[in-house]
Amino acid sequence: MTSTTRSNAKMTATPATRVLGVLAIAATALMAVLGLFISPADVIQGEAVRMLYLHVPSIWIAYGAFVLTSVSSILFLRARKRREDQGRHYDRLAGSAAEVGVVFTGITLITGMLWGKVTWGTYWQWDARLTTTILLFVTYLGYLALRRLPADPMVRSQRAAVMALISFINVPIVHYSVDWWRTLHQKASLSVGRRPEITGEMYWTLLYSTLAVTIVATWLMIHRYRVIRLEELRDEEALAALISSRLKNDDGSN
Amino acid sequence: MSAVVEFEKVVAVAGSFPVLTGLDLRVAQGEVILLRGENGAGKTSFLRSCAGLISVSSGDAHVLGFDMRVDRRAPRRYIGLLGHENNLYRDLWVREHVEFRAAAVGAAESDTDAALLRVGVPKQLWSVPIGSLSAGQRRKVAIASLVVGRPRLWLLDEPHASLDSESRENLDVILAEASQLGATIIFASHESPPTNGIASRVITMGGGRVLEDSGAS
Amino acid sequence: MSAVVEFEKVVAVAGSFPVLTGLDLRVAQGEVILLRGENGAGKTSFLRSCAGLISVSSGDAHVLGFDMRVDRRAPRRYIGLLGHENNLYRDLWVREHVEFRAAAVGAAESDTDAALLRVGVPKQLWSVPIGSLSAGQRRKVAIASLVVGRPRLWLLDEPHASLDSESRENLDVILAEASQLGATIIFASHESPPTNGIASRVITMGGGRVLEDSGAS
Amino acid sequence: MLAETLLVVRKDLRVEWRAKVALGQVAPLALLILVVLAFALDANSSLLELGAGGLYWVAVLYGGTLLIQRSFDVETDDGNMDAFRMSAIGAPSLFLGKSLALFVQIGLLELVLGSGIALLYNVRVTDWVLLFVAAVAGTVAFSVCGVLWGVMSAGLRVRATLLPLLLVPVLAPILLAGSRAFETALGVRADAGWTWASLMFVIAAIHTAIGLGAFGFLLEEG
Amino acid sequence: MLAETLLVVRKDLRVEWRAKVALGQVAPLALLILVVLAFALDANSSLLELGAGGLYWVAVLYGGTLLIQRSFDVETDDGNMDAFRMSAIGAPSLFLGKSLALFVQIGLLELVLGSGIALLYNVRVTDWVLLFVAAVAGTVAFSVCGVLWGVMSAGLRVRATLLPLLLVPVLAPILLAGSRAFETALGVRADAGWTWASLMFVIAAIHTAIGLGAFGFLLEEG
Ligand code: HEM
Ligand SMILES: Nc1ncnc2c1ncn2[C@@H]1O[C@H](COP(=O)(O)OP(=O)(O)OP(=O)(O)O)[C@@H](O)[C@H]1O
Ligand SMILES: Nc1ncnc2c1ncn2[C@@H]1O[C@H](COP(=O)(O)OP(=O)(O)OP(=O)(O)O)[C@@H](O)[C@H]1O
Ligand SMILES: [Mg+2]
Ligand SMILES: [Mg+2]
Repeated sequence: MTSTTRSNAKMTATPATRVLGVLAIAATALMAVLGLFISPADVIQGEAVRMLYLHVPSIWIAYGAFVLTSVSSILFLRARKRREDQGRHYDRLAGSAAEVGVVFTGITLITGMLWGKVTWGTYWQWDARLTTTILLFVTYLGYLALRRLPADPMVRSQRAAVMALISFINVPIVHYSVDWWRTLHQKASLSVGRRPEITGEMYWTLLYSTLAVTIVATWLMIHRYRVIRLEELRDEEALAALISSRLKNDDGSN
Repeated sequence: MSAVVEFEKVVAVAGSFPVLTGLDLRVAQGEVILLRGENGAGKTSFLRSCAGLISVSSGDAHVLGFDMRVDRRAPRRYIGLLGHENNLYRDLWVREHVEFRAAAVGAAESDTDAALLRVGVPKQLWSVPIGSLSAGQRRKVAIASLVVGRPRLWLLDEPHASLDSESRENLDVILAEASQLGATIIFASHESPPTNGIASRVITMGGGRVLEDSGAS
Repeated sequence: MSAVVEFEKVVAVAGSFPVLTGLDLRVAQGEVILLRGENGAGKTSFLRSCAGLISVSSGDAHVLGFDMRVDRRAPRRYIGLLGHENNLYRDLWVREHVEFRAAAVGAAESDTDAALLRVGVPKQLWSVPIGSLSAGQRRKVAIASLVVGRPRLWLLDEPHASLDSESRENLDVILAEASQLGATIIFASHESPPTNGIASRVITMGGGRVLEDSGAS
Repeated sequence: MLAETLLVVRKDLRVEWRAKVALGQVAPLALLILVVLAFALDANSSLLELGAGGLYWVAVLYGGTLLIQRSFDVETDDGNMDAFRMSAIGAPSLFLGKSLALFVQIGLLELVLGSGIALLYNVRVTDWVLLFVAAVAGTVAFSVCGVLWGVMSAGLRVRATLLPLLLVPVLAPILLAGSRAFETALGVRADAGWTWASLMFVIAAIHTAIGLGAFGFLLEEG
Repeated sequence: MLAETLLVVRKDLRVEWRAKVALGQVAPLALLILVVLAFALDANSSLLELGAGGLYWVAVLYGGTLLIQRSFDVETDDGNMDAFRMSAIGAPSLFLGKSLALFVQIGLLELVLGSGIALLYNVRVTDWVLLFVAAVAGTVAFSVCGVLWGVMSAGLRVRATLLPLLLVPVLAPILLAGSRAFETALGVRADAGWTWASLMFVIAAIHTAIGLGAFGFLLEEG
């Protein structure tokens, strides 16, 4: 760690991310206006359909975050193959992406439950998509728990990387669950090679919300990455202090 | 003589505690090194980091020519480690256990019997489950499992603990023979008075570093 | 002097193996006894049967005046046992552990600190989880847990194992003091050369019986 | 005796506090089991409502077994059973202390599980008093049985698998009674839930009596 | 590599043979679980017939978790994990060897369970081939996942409870797929059972690939 990055890293914000932050706030505001007022109510679902603009982009962002986690885990594993202490930044990236992914999966779950209360009359149904989503949520919670277990940092990162790869299996299962099982939940409305089932303002609002949520997620991720790096620096400094205190105790009994 | 263990300013961390705090040591092939030092001095930690079981967080560590920061699994096949615990499958019978350890390193079946006899495990114990052995008998089985592998580097953590006096002497002979055949031996011991016996060099550790080195070059 | 341990032709069986094969021994109050013998001689088994952890299958056994064939739980509150293992709760912190053992025998809280200091566990280890201690440090915590109980009969199985030389001497002092205050001590050890040190009598076991008794009356 | 009992309780809870097994690992696991069971039964939601009481107790059985296991893992690790046997604390206090500590832990587990079920299985409670009494009765019964069998298997090899094998048949009647009592409390069955709840108390009382009287012998190994 | 793998398999099965855990304890336990589930669901026999496939896999999940646990108890007891790490046997062989040994043990467990279900729940098989293929696929997937997670949690404290917590979410998809495939094979559902069976193979294949590649450094503790 060079001295310049060390001094930079003392803060989690840089001019660029401040701009990003402002952008995120603006985008969210616009999204609220679009979602709540401009876009029309659904023929069948009425006003409840507005939940869509948070529910769906959130899970897409979560998918994206989990993809990022997996990719950076692979990169981390490749880097550490060359030398054991390499690739730390990939590991941090994987961790922060997973955190963001879990948060947004949580948002999908919550909005889904609220939505369900309105349209199905209950918060929870034992539906394939709902169940697989909660499994996805729990699996990545487990991943985050593994990252927090006290262990050698390198070893912890390696294990976490492998767990990230395994956990990713759940993502396609969630996505395709509506096709594989008979479910109450909506079928995929936007899917590769299929014509979108919703149109017009709803379609554009959805796309725009996705963009807005992406900006928010990116901002979050960058900050989480920096916080993790700061934590690592703090640990390194604490360690250096401990070593020198052990060295001073020259009688050897720590 | 080539260096078997070459540690330079090695720092190693367990939990958040620095168990090695900048350890410098060079061990040449064929040396027999006695590690001494207070409880908590870092002897076990040093032995385990030589075996690659503790990762080196800063400094430079080479064991048997392998860079431990690149791949700490690489040198293991040439290393025999005896820790405070015996690492025995307690459900297996004595002979089965040593046989398994022998087969793992590709030793012949006859080596098993030879090793058991060499270490002094009497034949009537060979088909007793390890779980019902006495403390010293288990230790001997663990040593036999080590002997059978003919390691190039022996790392022994208080190998004499719970052995009776005859077996202690016997173990010293075994170690002396191994070193004559070119093996390098590092063992920790609290035996007092410091019977350097077979040791060609005594290293005193403290606070995760080397405090004294009888053979400092 | 009254007999603290009185074994007559004691036979004890573990699994289907006779670990004690007709052991005769009388230990008087205040004696400090060193048990010696080969691995598998039956030292551990003897100590455990004194503590009532192994049942006597024939012969006559009395410990601290209690007939072990009637109630082998009775004498335990007056006995401190240190086995090959340390019997520590590894999740607890050092001080919490000793505190618990102290409270169990009704000792005062201040005794805990006194015992820890007496045995030589440095203060900075008191709130470290036992699981992260070194082998010798754990042994010391186990000894402190024993000291705090002020037992009338101490049964120690290789108490010196994995202690550094300073702590060994310290332990010997502790034992000598305890015996001066009237406690009886029986400890097994393989230390060579046989530094009888504090022992007032040396008993050599073999094959589950007493082979030699330096203080045979 | 009370002081000794509390000493054991405090020690056990402190170990739990340091290691955070009950809350950190067993409770989430039990919740997961609920999810898995629901899905294994293919999300037939009317079935889930009917079966919620039973599934609750299945999850408690699973989580409880793990907690019992853990409670004796702590006592057998590092040859600790010797110290447990040698302890100056009287056997009845050891029994009561460990049971109480288990009661607290299983109780916490049940709180988590109960909230989980309420949320996931969409149940409606018609008789809160019965529900509460039945839960307490079942928890007491689980705890005392657990300690009794835990200590019996403590000296033996491969306890990890032996303990559940011994425990499950003993806990099964409690599970059965608990399920029926809960079904009444949840209004899906008109049966006499109170009879079932009292049955659990009887089971608990018998085991407590046995434990108080016989724990001393049960402690011995050989 | 084959020789090394077989060496590990032989050792694991020999330990099992000496201790008789899988057959002597886990299998009866899993049978008991079947009975308990039947209790909890109040022996509504039509429900049991419908749910037999799911309950079978729940029991396998439970018993399998215990076997996985045991397989790594053996490796961690007496500081054994050090020897496991130091072993001259290559990591892929260790992985394959332990997986194979687990496969055999879980397979035996399933034989016992299968007979038990057939007897207790009164099921009728309509597609034996699918049943067999699905069982094999599920067993492979369970074994390789188990070894992967077993070794990951091996260095950590309180494995007894941590391991199931990590395992269950990973095994849950296998359980789901197994249940659906069995339901098709038992003729209670027209769904594409073969798709489910192949899903299990895919999961098994992914885990095997990860295991072969990553077992070496998963072994490390720190
Ligand atoms: C807790 C309850 C719910 C959860 C966990 C949940 C989960 C999900 C997930 C994971 C997706 C993303 C699918 C994909 O593209 O891979 C999704 C999409 C969607 N959900 Fe939900 N959902 C829930 C409740 C609801 C409810 C009640 C409704 C409305 C009736 C609903 C409507 C939708 C719609 C319209 C989509 C977009 C489908 C698509 O374009 O793929 N969801 N939900
Ligand atoms: N996680 C941890 N937290 C705090 N301290 C730790 C941790 N792990 C190890 N230690 C400390 O690091 C030191 C490790 O010493 P090590 O086991 O190497 O000693 P040793 O020289 O082998 O001692 P012994 O002679 O007692 O075997 C001990 O002082 C121990 O208390
Ligand atoms: N179940 C059993 N089956 C067969 N032999 C057994 C069984 N249990 C104990 N033994 C044997 O009984 C003897 C018990 O010895 P014990 O542990 O008392 O020896 P010790 O004198 O303490 O030895 P050490 O110095 O090695 O600690 C050993 O030879 C052991 O092999
Ligand atoms: Mg040590
Ligand atoms: Mg002994």
